[in-house]
Amino acid sequence: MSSATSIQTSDKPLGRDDLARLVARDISPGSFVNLGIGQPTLVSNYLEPEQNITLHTENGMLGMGPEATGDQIDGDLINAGKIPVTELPGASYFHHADSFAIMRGGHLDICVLGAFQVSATGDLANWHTGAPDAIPAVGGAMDLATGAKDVFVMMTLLTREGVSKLVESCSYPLTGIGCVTRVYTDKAVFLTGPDGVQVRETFGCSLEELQALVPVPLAAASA
Amino acid sequence: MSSATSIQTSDKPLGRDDLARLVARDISPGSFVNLGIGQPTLVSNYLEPEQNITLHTENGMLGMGPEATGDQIDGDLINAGKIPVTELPGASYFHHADSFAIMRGGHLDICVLGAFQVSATGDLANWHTGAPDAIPAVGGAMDLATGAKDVFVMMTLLTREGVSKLVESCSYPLTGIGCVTRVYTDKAVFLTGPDGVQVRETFGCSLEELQALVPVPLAAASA
Amino acid sequence: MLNFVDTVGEAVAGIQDGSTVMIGGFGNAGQPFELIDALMDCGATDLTVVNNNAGQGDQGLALLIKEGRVKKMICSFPRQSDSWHFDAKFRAGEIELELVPQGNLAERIRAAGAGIGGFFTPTGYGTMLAEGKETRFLDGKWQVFETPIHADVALIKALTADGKGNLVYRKTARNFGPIMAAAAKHSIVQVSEIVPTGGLDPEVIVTPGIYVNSIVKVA
Amino acid sequence: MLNFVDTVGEAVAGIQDGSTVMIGGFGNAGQPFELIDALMDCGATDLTVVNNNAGQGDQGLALLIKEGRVKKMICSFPRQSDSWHFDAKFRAGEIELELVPQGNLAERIRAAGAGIGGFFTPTGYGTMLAEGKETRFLDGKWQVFETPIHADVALIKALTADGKGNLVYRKTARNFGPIMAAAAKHSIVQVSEIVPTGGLDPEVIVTPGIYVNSIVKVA
Repeated sequence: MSSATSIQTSDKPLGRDDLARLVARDISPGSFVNLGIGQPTLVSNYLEPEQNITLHTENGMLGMGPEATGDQIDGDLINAGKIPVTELPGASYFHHADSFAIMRGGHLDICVLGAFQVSATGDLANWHTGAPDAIPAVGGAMDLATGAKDVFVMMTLLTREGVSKLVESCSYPLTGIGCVTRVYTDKAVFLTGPDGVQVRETFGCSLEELQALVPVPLAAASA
Repeated sequence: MSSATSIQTSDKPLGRDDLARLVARDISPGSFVNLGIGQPTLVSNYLEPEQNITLHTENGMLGMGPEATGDQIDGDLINAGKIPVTELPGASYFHHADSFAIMRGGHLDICVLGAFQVSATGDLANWHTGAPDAIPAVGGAMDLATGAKDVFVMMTLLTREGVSKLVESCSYPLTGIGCVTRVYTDKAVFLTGPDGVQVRETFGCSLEELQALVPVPLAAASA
Repeated sequence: MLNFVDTVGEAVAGIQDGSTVMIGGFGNAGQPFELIDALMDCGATDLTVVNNNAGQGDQGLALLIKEGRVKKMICSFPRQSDSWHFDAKFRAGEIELELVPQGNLAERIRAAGAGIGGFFTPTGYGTMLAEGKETRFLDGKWQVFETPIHADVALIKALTADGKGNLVYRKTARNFGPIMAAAAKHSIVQVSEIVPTGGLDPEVIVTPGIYVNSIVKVA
Repeated sequence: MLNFVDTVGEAVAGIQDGSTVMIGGFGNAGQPFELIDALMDCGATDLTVVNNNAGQGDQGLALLIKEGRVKKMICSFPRQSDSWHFDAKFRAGEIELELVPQGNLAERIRAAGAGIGGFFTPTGYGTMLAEGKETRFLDGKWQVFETPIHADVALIKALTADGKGNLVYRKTARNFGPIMAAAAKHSIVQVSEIVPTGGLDPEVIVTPGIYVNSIVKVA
């Protein structure tokens, strides 16, 4: 059994929901987790109650529940994306400095973020395209990237133009250095770190086919 | 009318209670105040309800009431001197970092402290005699000295040996530099600051008699 | 000194031209809309505004910006789908922007209230938001030196105040209120309800009255 | 990971020789007496202890010190009328003392929990407690550089825990508990009562369960 075949776990690329389901399954029971705006938010749909995951939202809450609907909507209860959410039993509220102390003090087990680019050594670029006319906005991205014990990225592997977002070195302005530990994409799950990139599994392609798309050396992760 | 006679406001030195009454009267209505351990605690006996003074205790409370007696005694409700106290309506509790943020952030209007020595420019020495075998203990003294908007000292002017505690320069280890604004003693009230010492009033002595006791140049305060 | 005032106009009357004004809220939660409208009406200009965002839609802070009353924004997330007034002023070079990671914004505001002269944080190290800042290797990480953000005035929304000015908030509307109240020289708070002194449990007070200067009840 | 354990002995069983142990409490208020007794019984030695004081009378921390289990105290107020065990060890040169102004103690503990690598404070400037420390002129004042105090373990007393490990405290017994829970790698909490998840109002929780590892109910 070659490593190329043994790590392909799906015969086609994963859709956003399948990828969210995979991330959700990879989160250890009892973890405290922050899900970034956008694609990472989908992960909450696939967390099982028996995992006992506590969701943090940086605008001042632990124990965030699903998106609010109908009569549940309360303008004073929103997530970091400013979307009305609900409160689970055992929730708590705190002010912004206390909320970011949770992130910055290294207390979150995992944050899941979107990205423009991730480098082979885990540098993250997800807040600024660097375009000269762009109005920058950073929010809590740098605090999450630097503070969480593990930073998972969810993104498509390729841009619309077919260029790999997993790169040797980020060309976009950085969010954090060496912070990303895993990259979940439609085509593969990558483990990043100081020793380079390992591929945990591929979806709809072999390791060799994946390597053809990505400009950094890939190795199959040791199981 | 000479300044020497005009500033003598009592024909004898003030006792501890009279001095505490005077300090209490000098606290502006609505002030937030921290009273140090020992003699300063007496001030609380003379605060009038219409002054609307809020007392802070550094172990985590605003709105501290009088010492607890009888059934009021509750081991979870003590002051910085570890004496059981009571809670007034409108009190609040907070943790130690939040409590010291109140002090260190400059939010207390006045703290009243005891002292071993005060210098002409308002340096304070009140935590350590400097004796070689002394076991030092500082508590919140340095935070109060540095943080409160006004630092009042209450002390006897002379040591038991008859030496002035108001000095040109402190010989004991310092608590804070240039922090004391007023010194209430049994013989006089002094205003200290970068421009030297002014005497607001004397008790049982003239300004000239006071000057004979104190090794720093004194001037009558302009009314 | 604590004052209860009858109108938001009285509450903001003392705000001077050139002031630094902190405004609470994250999104609409905790935004003191009525106080912002009163600030608009009172005419104060040349303001530095500290807020998480830089105004949304055609109301509140966005209007202040549109009318040219804000010379500088200190915020973490100015660009939003409906931040068109800020966007226009920024592109025209008519407003200054200090962009701050949200945790640094919160911690710098907290530092101002707590009497901290500056602190080192790993957040932002190696990024363009730390360019030119002092760095130091501490606790096994490169960290960036950040300084407190002080303000003349804070505009805050809370749920309930008691007669001593103690405040409680509601859910995620708490956000920046407590730290801004401590960081500003003068805190102005709009509340939904005022209860007599003793009407709030001392264990649950979030902002002690020592941080509050003016309170106005809004309908 | 949160665990509810049945005895204080189980709660402290993992504490290693050489650990830094934070112990909550100010005077008797908030002192986790039962956990300290269990620490005594478990035999861990060569400890660095962080507490406001250095033991009182012949119980708790004072006994740990008497038995030679504490190599270093980090505290603000060791000398008390009944601190005879500490006094004796200190005079004999058998215990190290890091004396810290109480506000620096609190802020340094808070910094550890909040991921701050160090900060400048005016407290202590020009005094012997700042000797040898870096100083800097900031915000119009000379300030001293102080570093975080991290710990392996915190022993804390709270009033009530829920099933998620959220805590509330009682009156001035709150003191160091919340900041020590955040600063230590492993927080062990003794409570008077455990209520089901949902039994504490989310608005009044002081220590969120994320900071809590072991909970034991004591009678």
